[in-house]
Amino acid sequence: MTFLFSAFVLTLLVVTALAIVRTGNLFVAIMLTGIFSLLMAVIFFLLDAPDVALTEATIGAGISTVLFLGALALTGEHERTGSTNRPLALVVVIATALIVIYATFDKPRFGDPQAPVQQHVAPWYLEHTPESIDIPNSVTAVLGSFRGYDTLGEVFVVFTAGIGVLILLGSAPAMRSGKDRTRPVRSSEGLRHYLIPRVVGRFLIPVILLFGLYVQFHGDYGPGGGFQAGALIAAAFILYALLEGKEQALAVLPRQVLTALMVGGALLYGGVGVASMLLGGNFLDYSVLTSNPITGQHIGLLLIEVGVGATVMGVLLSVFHAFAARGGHEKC
Amino acid sequence: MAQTVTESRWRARFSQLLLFLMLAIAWIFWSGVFKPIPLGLGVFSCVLTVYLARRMGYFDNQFFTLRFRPQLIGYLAWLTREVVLSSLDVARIVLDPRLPISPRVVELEATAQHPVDQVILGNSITLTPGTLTLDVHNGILKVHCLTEEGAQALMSGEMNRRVAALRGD
Amino acid sequence: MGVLLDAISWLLLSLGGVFVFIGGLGALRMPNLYTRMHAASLTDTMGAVLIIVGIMLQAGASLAAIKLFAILLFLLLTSPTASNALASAALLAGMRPGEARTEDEEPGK
Amino acid sequence: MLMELLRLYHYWVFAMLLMIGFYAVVAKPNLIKKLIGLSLFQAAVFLLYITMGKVDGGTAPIFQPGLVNQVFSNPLPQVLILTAIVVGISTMALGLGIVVRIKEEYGSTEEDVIQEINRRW
Repeated sequence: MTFLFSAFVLTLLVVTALAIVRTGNLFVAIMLTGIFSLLMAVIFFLLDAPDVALTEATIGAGISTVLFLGALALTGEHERTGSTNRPLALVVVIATALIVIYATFDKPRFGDPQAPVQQHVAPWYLEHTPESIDIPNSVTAVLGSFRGYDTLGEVFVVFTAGIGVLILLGSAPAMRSGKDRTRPVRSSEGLRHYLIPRVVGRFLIPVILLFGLYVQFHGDYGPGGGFQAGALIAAAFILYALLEGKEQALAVLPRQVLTALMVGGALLYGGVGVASMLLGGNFLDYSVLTSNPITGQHIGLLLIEVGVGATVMGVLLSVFHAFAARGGHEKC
Repeated sequence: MAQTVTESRWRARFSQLLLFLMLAIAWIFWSGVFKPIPLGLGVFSCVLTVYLARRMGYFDNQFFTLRFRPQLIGYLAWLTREVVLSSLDVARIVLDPRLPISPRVVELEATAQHPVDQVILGNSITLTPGTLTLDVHNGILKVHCLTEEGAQALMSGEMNRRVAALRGD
Repeated sequence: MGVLLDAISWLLLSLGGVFVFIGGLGALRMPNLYTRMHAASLTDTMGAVLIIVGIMLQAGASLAAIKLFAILLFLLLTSPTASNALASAALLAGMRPGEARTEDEEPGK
Repeated sequence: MLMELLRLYHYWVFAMLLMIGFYAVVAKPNLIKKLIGLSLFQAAVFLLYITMGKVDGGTAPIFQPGLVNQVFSNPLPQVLILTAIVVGISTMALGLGIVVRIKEEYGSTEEDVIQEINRRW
């Protein structure tokens, strides 16, 4: 039964992807990518990956749609029709697809417990999570502790990408800067005219914030953790910015605070590693943080998850504000 | 003058406490883990959320406050009945091979003055299948109705009256 | 008792499924965006409520049931808001309710 | 036999999504469309990893109190993809930033127009 359902959703996924590529209107394409991400999240959930599903739903359907729309407001909605050397591309694409499909016949059976992927390190992780870390969610255990180096690297990639966007878009566009400063704050900023989204959004924002913090601090027990929480909290602030205007949002969390979150999160993660080295263990070996190794692991995981959450939230919000600050006055 | 200032400040304090309690209850139901560290983090999260809400200006004016009123339960029961009836109605229209629709837009003036009540009215109209709120502005609701009868039922103003009665101070 | 609860729960789930199906059918049959949204609201309200209440009966008295109830409240609050936002956006984009057909709709279908 | 073929459906969808995304990258001249295609390509890879981690009769790799001898799906691909999604959106934001700057300098986001301007200079 589940299999039929996944086959249905997978087919929808392919149809949506085709529609995304075919449409000439970029706005439509971006809306369809939101649907695509939601379908993808459903598939991930069916494949026993609730952590990944949560991430895909918040990032793919929420934040990435907003970022793409922010960029679209600066570049224009319509794609020019007619594409270059289409027949050649089609031939290459279809040939490659056939080769990849041919290759899948040699893959291990779907769901085979004896497949090589399941034999390597995964059983070791599952076996050692209860005894050496003692938290229910082994995804968080692998993410934060067994493969802490990896995650540190990813956090720094996110951080670097954030810095890159700020450098690219941070400086005001050359000729417009003078005009900008004198521009009065328009009363139509945000969605002031629309009563229903505004009132309901206002009611929901504290709930979303609390839910983000809940996801942040319950990564040990269920699906969740810093990556998802950072995106959720950023989504709450983006909602506030859309409803009340970006100046209001910047008054609540100024740019300096966002930069501090970005830097502070990455530093906190690295700092925990250095602290464990100073206490006589290996880099990012949390067992030495307290006298009891398991409590040490818990505290280490909590701290690095906070670091991850702060960096992700800081980067996503900084990027959003960088796009919004460049557009805004050209819209409407 | 000084009297009113302190009074409004106390009212803001009270709303903050209320928000904190609501969030704390939500946290306990979501979490279900009663160890000291998660509970401590829960208190921290609720305080942080209230602080951020204060920075967002939630307690500066009473414009958007939601207050629980006992009349709400009676209203919800009435709304449920209304939703079920009109759902069956719309389902009948969809399944009818002739598709007997006569869409039209009507304007309705909300009797309720408070913006939150107007939002409740607008959302109740949308929630009922067959009627769809297009826009709410300055107390005038633009409503798209699927059938002529639906429009007449709406204009007879029963829902409008019931929502206005919610704020029976 | 358990059997009775199970039967009620399955009845609610199937009824919800029927409403979702009718909503989808209506969205295909209706002539333009606004009337389609009327049909789709069947899915939003009756469909969602019946299905979630059915699952709540399956979950029994547990934290999961409370979480499902929270999801139900959230849906009842957000889905009319989303419908309203979509309708205002369509109005803002200049789509006249009642007369015009959507672009992708061939007349006389 | 049919069931065995159906079991490969996840992989076939992976192949199709991969190639749909790739087609958008090579054949569409619009830079934003290229980025959307790239994100489809990325999503296809995510799907492949998560599919490979699935174990028959398994559940999400979260230990439930009181249940023993459960079969869990592989947590490792999930960890890799979970971080990859967030890294993906950050790099996508960087790409969008570059597209916005290109638009400001060249006045267009179409690849051939930009190449034409470059050739003239």
